Amino acid sequence: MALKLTDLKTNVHNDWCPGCGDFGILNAVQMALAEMNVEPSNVVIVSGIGCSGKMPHYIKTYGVHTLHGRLLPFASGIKIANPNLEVVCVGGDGDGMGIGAGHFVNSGRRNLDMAYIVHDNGVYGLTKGQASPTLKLGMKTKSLPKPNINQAVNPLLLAIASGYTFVARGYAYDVRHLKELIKKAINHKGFAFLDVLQPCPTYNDILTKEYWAGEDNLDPSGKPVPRVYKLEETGYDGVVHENTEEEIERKVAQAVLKSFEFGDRTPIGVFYQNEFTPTYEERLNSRMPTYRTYPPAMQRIARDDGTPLAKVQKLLDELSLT
Amino acid sequence: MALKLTDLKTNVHNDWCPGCGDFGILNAVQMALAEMNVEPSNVVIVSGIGCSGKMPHYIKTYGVHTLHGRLLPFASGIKIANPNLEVVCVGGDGDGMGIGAGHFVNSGRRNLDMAYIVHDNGVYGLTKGQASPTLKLGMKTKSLPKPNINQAVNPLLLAIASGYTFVARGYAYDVRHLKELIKKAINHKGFAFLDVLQPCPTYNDILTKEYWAGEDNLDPSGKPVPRVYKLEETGYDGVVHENTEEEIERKVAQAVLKSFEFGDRTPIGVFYQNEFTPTYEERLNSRMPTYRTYPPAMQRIARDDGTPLAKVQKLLDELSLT
Amino acid sequence: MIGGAQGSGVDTSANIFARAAAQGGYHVFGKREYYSNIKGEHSYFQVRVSSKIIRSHVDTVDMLASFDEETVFRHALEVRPDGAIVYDPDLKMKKLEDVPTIEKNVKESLVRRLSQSGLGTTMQDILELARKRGVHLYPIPYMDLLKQVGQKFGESSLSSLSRMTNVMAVASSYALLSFDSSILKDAIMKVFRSKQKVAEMNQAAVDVVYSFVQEKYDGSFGYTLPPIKVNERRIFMRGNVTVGIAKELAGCRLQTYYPITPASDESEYLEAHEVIELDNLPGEPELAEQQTVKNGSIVVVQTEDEIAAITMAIGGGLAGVRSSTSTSGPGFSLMAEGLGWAGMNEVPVVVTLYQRAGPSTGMPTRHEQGDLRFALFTGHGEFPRIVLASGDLEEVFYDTVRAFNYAERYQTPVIHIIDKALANSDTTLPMLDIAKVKIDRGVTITGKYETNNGVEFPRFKQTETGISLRPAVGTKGVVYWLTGDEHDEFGHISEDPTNRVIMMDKRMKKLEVADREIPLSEKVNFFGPEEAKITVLSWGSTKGAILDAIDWLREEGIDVNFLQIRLINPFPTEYVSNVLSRAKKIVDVEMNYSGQLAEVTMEKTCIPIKNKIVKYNGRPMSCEELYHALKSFAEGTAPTRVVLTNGS
Amino acid sequence: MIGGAQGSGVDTSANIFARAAAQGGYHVFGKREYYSNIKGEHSYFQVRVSSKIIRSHVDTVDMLASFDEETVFRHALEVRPDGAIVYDPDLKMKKLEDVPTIEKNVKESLVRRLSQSGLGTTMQDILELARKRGVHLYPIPYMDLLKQVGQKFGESSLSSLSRMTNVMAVASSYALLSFDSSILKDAIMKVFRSKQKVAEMNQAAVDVVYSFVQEKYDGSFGYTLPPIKVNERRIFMRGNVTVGIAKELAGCRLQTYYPITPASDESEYLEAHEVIELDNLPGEPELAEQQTVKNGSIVVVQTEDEIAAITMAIGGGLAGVRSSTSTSGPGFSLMAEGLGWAGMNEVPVVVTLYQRAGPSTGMPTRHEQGDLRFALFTGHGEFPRIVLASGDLEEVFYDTVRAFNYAERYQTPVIHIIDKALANSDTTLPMLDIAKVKIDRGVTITGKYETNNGVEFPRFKQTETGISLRPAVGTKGVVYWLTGDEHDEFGHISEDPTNRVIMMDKRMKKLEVADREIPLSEKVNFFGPEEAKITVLSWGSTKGAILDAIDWLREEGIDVNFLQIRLINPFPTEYVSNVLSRAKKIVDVEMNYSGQLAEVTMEKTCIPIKNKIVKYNGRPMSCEELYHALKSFAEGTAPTRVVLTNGS
Ligand SMILES: Cc1ncc(C[n+]2csc(CCOP(=O)(O)OP(=O)(O)O)c2C)c(N)n1
Ligand SMILES: Cc1ncc(C[n+]2csc(CCOP(=O)(O)OP(=O)(O)O)c2C)c(N)n1
Ligand code: SF4
Ligand code: SF4
Ligand SMILES: [Mg+2]
Ligand SMILES: [Mg+2]
Repeated sequence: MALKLTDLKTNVHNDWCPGCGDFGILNAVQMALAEMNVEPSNVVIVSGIGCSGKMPHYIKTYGVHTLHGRLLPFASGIKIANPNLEVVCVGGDGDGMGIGAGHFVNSGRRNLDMAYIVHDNGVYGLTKGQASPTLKLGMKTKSLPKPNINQAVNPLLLAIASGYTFVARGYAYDVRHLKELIKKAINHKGFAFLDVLQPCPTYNDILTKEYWAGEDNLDPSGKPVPRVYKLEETGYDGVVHENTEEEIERKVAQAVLKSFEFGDRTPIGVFYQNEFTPTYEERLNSRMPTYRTYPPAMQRIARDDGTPLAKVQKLLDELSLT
Repeated sequence: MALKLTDLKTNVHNDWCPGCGDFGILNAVQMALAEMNVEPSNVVIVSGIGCSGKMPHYIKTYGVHTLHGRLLPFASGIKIANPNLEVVCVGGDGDGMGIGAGHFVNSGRRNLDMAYIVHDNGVYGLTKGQASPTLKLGMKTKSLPKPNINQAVNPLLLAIASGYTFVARGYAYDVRHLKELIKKAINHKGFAFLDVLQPCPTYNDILTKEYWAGEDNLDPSGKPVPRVYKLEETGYDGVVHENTEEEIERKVAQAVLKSFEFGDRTPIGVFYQNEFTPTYEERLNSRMPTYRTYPPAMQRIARDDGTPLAKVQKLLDELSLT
Repeated sequence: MIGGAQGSGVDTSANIFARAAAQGGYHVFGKREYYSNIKGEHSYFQVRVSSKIIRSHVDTVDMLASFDEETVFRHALEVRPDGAIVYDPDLKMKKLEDVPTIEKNVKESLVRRLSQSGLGTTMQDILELARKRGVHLYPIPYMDLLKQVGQKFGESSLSSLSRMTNVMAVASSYALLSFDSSILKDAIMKVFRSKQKVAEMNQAAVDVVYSFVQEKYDGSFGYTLPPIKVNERRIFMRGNVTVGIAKELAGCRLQTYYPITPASDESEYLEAHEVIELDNLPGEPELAEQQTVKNGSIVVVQTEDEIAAITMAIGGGLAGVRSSTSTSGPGFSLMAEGLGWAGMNEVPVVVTLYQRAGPSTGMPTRHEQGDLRFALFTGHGEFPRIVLASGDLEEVFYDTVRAFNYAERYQTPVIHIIDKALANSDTTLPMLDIAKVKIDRGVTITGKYETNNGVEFPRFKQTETGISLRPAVGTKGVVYWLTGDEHDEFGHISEDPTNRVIMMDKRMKKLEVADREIPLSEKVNFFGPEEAKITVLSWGSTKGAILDAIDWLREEGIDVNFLQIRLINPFPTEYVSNVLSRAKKIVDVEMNYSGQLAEVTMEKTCIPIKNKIVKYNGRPMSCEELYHALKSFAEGTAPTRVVLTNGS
Repeated sequence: MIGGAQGSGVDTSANIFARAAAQGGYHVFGKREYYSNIKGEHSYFQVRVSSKIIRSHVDTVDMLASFDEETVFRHALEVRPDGAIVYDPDLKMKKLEDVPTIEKNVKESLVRRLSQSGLGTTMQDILELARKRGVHLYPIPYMDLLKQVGQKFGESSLSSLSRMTNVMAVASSYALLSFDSSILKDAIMKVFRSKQKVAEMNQAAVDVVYSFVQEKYDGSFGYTLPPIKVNERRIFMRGNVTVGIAKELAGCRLQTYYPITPASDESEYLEAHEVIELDNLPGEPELAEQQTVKNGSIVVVQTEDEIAAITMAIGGGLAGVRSSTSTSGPGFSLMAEGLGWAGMNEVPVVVTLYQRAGPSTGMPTRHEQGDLRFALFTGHGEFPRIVLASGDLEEVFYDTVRAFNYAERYQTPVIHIIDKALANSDTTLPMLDIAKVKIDRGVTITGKYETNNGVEFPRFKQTETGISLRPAVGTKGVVYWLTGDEHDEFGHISEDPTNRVIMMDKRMKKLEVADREIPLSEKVNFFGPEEAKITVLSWGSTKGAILDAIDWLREEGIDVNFLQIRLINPFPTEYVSNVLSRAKKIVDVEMNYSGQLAEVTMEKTCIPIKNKIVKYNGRPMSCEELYHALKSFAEGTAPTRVVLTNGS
């Protein structure tokens, strides 16, 4: 029985601002899940805190709206406990690369089989528009009293440096393309990072929908030239096809260079993908051979009468004196 | 009056393990400071927690031994309050890129004029040898019961992604070369990151002194070929000479590629340096024109009788009703 | 009361309303309620206006100024008989079920009330229900009137014009009250200071509305607000601005923060005022070096998280700079480890803690006093800290300065607790008196220290008081060390058991000294007669409602006195014991579930506190509900724990 | 006592010593003291051996087994007259001033004592001083004897051989005590299980030492340790291993941790035992799916910090897995925010808190009970939590299982407090009884839930007890939400004031239910006669010293009883009030500065607790010092606050 889009919608009132890019991302996520025909109770959307963090409440799967910056360890705990679940993380740029940067980096090192979608709007939306880590040095959005005093972090480069095995960028108002990227991210074997350019019409008056549509970036004929372009349309191939050090380094280097492009020509699509790196689940399984077939969440720990099932008497006997 | 090395030594008993690479780093720091003829009370060594974290106690300047992973914000507070001070941060790899990764990334975005030396030993020394974030996936040091389950982070790449304007690597047992790097890092205008390969003979039996000396890496004549080589000896130039986007991107890309080299040929030296990025102090000064001449630590806030000097009556008058 | 969707100008219009009343010589108390949302959810301002001093809000509404249907649906039934509702007749047919932002249970209860009266679910129906209860209805055709304004200014865009409906609602209310329109226009000018044209258009709108109301409704609403002559200088302040100004005055020169509601407004105020004008009298010798410097500055740093905020502020404190950070519950939870380091290293640092409704993310924009006990024990292990809590904006102002004085005098972290209700209330106050403020840096040394170069300085030297000379890090001529480890007097790590006891005693002793030195007047307030039927025990911003409620009770001949604790650590045990042991009936009043101050007081005094009035629905206590609850205690009809639940 | 430089085998030798005694039928209590250092600083083990049960250490040393000079300098004067010192005569001429690791003040005081007796500062001098006090000296030429061993095994490297001096010291002590050498060799075999050759060489060393001692000192030391026949099964346990085994038994299947002393040993034990053998009886229908699976596993994750550790464990709890994290003060400080989220979302999660000396980094390897009050209020806002504290290893074992039961039954975080002294003490215990352990998962549902697909489930449904049905996240057939914001019964954000009160009441009610349901026997222990001169109030690992001390006092006819609080939240107020109100004189005994439990007890009971015995120098209480202090209270000669300071 195919899943319909409406099956994935809750009737919770959505209180994002009119025109917010978050709507595009929400739609894309729901469309992707519907097309993948997931079982709703097998999907967990884990979010941080921010405007973006409210997303799980709008999706009719399990939803875990966690703490500011901590979505990744929460999600990791769920996934490790039950690797059968489809875990999708969504959060803000401040959430992920400001307060959450430590988890951002160190979760990359684990490579759990999850996806992580960042709403990249250059501001702290829910706290009224302070600069987020992706806002460039010197930029002054309408919400800022002074130009931004910090350099921006490049999310793609940071993800590559942190070891994510799938690194991509989408655009909130290209919902169809974004949906495909989300499906790829979810299907990717390993930890997938997807940065989404998300206009925040309320606070960020620089990286707006109009900016990305190139309304001020006219070609000689006076036609607007969009500022985003699709990597796949230029023949770019970010996928690691062979498990050799050279191939991997070549693809990483290519992705790094690509990640510098921003502004008048901003690539969207898959920058890098490598499925040869073993996932954390695989690594665990190599140590605990029943981990995949019988993960923590599936293990019975006691009989119905409460008798524990773990045979620890052996461990006690090792310490016994007789 | 030239500063002597002994002027910089305290008589605190040094309790690092015999043969620890930390000794080399300590010596190099003291030599660098002596050669720079600093005024001891104008220097603050700020450290995190770990074996490495004990370093300030061995150096006769101000020393601030902070919390695990938090050395950078502590140091930033000191530096912002008093930009006249020479602030040198030293900490472990776990401290900096494990628990401290969030500050690592976000301090790069500020570019305060400080130096940061990481003791990169692949382990959590002081807590008995657990894997640190720089230990490669699958490595099993003698202190680990199982092979390392996480991927390593590449400190140089992470520093570049985080916006450090000086990125270098040294080797603890090449003290003379290290000392020069430390001087460069301190003299660099902006936030300088220096990763130091630091053998931990007690817990890390893989990346040992012998390994770096190449004792098992013989050339055809049977002579050991050291695994570290000096970038400057290969004609590599990491310095950004012109403040153009192309030059910067070229140098960044070059540094990124260089940062992949590790193992049998491991470069040490300056990977990247860019002094064109304004420092945080400069950015503050452009907003508060007396910041540099009259920084917070130099500002008088009251007369001797306790009368405050700030004229806030104006601010109150703005809110006054008459 | 003024309400509307978040982002539609409720704030501005309320500000104009309150400011105009204040300029008209009235005492004003404004309270803001809003959702944790940017645009669209309902938000409202309750402004209480009186010729006498007022310190809290009341539940019933005299006049509801609305410009959307949601406000009418939510608040029409709160308007008292004989009160008034100002609304947009164009919205009459809007249906309750079509307002997506009203909670299901709120809708259900409204539908129930409407259908009981045989009414439907349109805005008109609810207005009818109000009318039946005696409420006056004043439809104002905002758009029609605005089109007149538009014509005058050559502005025909309806969406531009509609941005002024908020001010129209305010103007209508004032017109009904026959309030002097020039004062209102003056207030508009102040609020739109930086936007000349907007100001002028809004002023024109005022004129249009006034003539419409005069023509249509003249004198029909029985109340007026004539201007009052005021003999004192007054200001109109909001909590977070009060803190900001006090910090600049106190000499705070480094403020770190990570954005969080409701704390970050303060930091943003400071950032906007980062250049500080100094009172730099030429000729004063000790200021010679400053002769050429007219301005100082406060550096405001937005950090990557609250761990960085507290540790960076500590860094500033180490360097001899008065430093602080402002946060709210979730951020404060992340500061536990940093605070301990400051305690261990005797670093002065001030944390301004804006309480909001917890636990966890809780209700970020709602009010509560739930963090007291956490603030008393934040961080593992034992270290001295000073915890003080302010009850109103005047206290907030002076306490902010004191917090820095205590921090430097006792060389330890100070937690200054306030809350959302204080942060977001706008109040008229007598002009604050800067001359009352003194700065006391204790034995802090900045600048040169008189000794040889590089001398190892015993920063943690034992003294009678536990307080040691504190040259700032970077002071020329000396060096010393700091470490979170237990340390010797130079700040080097020591695990020696004897040294350990000396150092623990040294640090903890400072609290005893603080307890001895801080005058009682800074520790507690006692209001009301010595002898009373009830003694109220409380802290923080409940002060306003308590004072107002006991005024009402006094008028009925019920004597209630009130012990407000301001310095919560070190606790003024002896004084409190004395007061409470004389009390006939103690009633603890707090905005939290457990009655946290009562618990602390029992621990300190061993005097049982059996009666509590608590509230934890996220809305501040109103004067009435507190009055009723206290009265029931006076009459002996109350259970031991009364939970207040008013507010929407 | 055995001492030596960190990393030189003190641990191993102490382990061999203790294990041998235990195998010989003795009760053993071993206590370890070490610096926060990897190699070089002084570390020592105090092993108390007795035919009767023992629960604490004593200050005086009967026999000091040394193999370096530092141990002799530091401990020679602690040896009681008629005791013995075993040492290496090659080190005789070593000078005190040349030992870099001894603190200045310790050196100074030794020099003073030596020079008062007209002695110099060599090891020989200090031995002489001990000898004068009646201590027997036993020089053992370790290297000479080891060379004999070397010859036998063809090992001539002196540095290899010297690695055995530690075992030589142990062997010498046992030889002097005429202890059965085969038991000793057996213990060596067990300890060096995985290193056959090392085991054999050390066993050979034993033989060489025994014959040397028999020849040279036969019978000169008046004490012997004959083997004892034991009728019960005993084990020899260390605290962190005890926790580890209990967690596996309790069904904990996810343990997260960030390395920290003294907590991480537990996680490393679990990691080494991550594959769990299951008792999988074939034929039991409900276990059918497991038929083929003999092994389960506990996933142990080393996280990037403690924030990740707690939040990841919560993630595990959400997914229906019993999850926990273990940490110590600094790490626990970072968990405040996460704990609040778990409280708000009613997630079962267990935090094992190994207290060490704070505040801040403090003394990472030293003992204290300083985190109680922080544990009671960690995190902003108000949420229920259960706090329990164990007093000895047996309690640690059963309480660990209970912690998980409470967590799931009451759907809330549980903080299980132990400390460094428990974590690092090695004790003989009667074999733990697994049959006593029952698992109670409350209303947790794992697996399928019987309803349609995708149905929105009221996870936070209101109930009589506040406890709602809890299908694990991922349970088929339903979905629901979780959020740190206040929420409705489906877990969606709600700022509605009415819902807020319902939800706060629901969560907090669970504590009342817990208080009602948990049997008194799990909440408190009461020891001693009903009527007593003194009632001791305490918690945690002081239990051992208290029980031993009151045994001594009873022998002198002084009756002391002892109320140990194990469940600190919810606090057993009624029972405690009853006991304390009957007490003649209450004395609070704690390893912290303030007497934290006394404060809590006063808050709860309003019974003043005026007398305290506290210790905060980082060293556990010894039986003697506590005995003396209690006696002074019994005799009425004590001040109200006695600070204990023994230990080195
Ligand atoms: C520990 C903590 N600090 C601060 C906050 C306040 N806060 C709520 S949302 C937010 C920022 C949101 O920005 P971002 O992550 O970029 O998400 P967006 O709203 O832009 O989607 C902050 C700082 C919090 N909830 N918790
Ligand atoms: C919050 C906190 N968690 C854990 C610890 C325990 N700890 C002390 S040192 C250390 C790791 C040190 O490793 P690294 O930073 O690599 O320094 P190294 O010892 O290798 O120089 C840890 C985890 C701590 N002090 N604080
Ligand atoms: S503030 Fe910005 S990000 Fe948040 S909902 Fe509004 S438009 Fe979207
Ligand atoms: S443990 Fe390693 S890093 Fe630490 S002092 Fe010893 S050798 Fe150095
Ligand atoms: Mg954002
Ligand atoms: Mg390290």
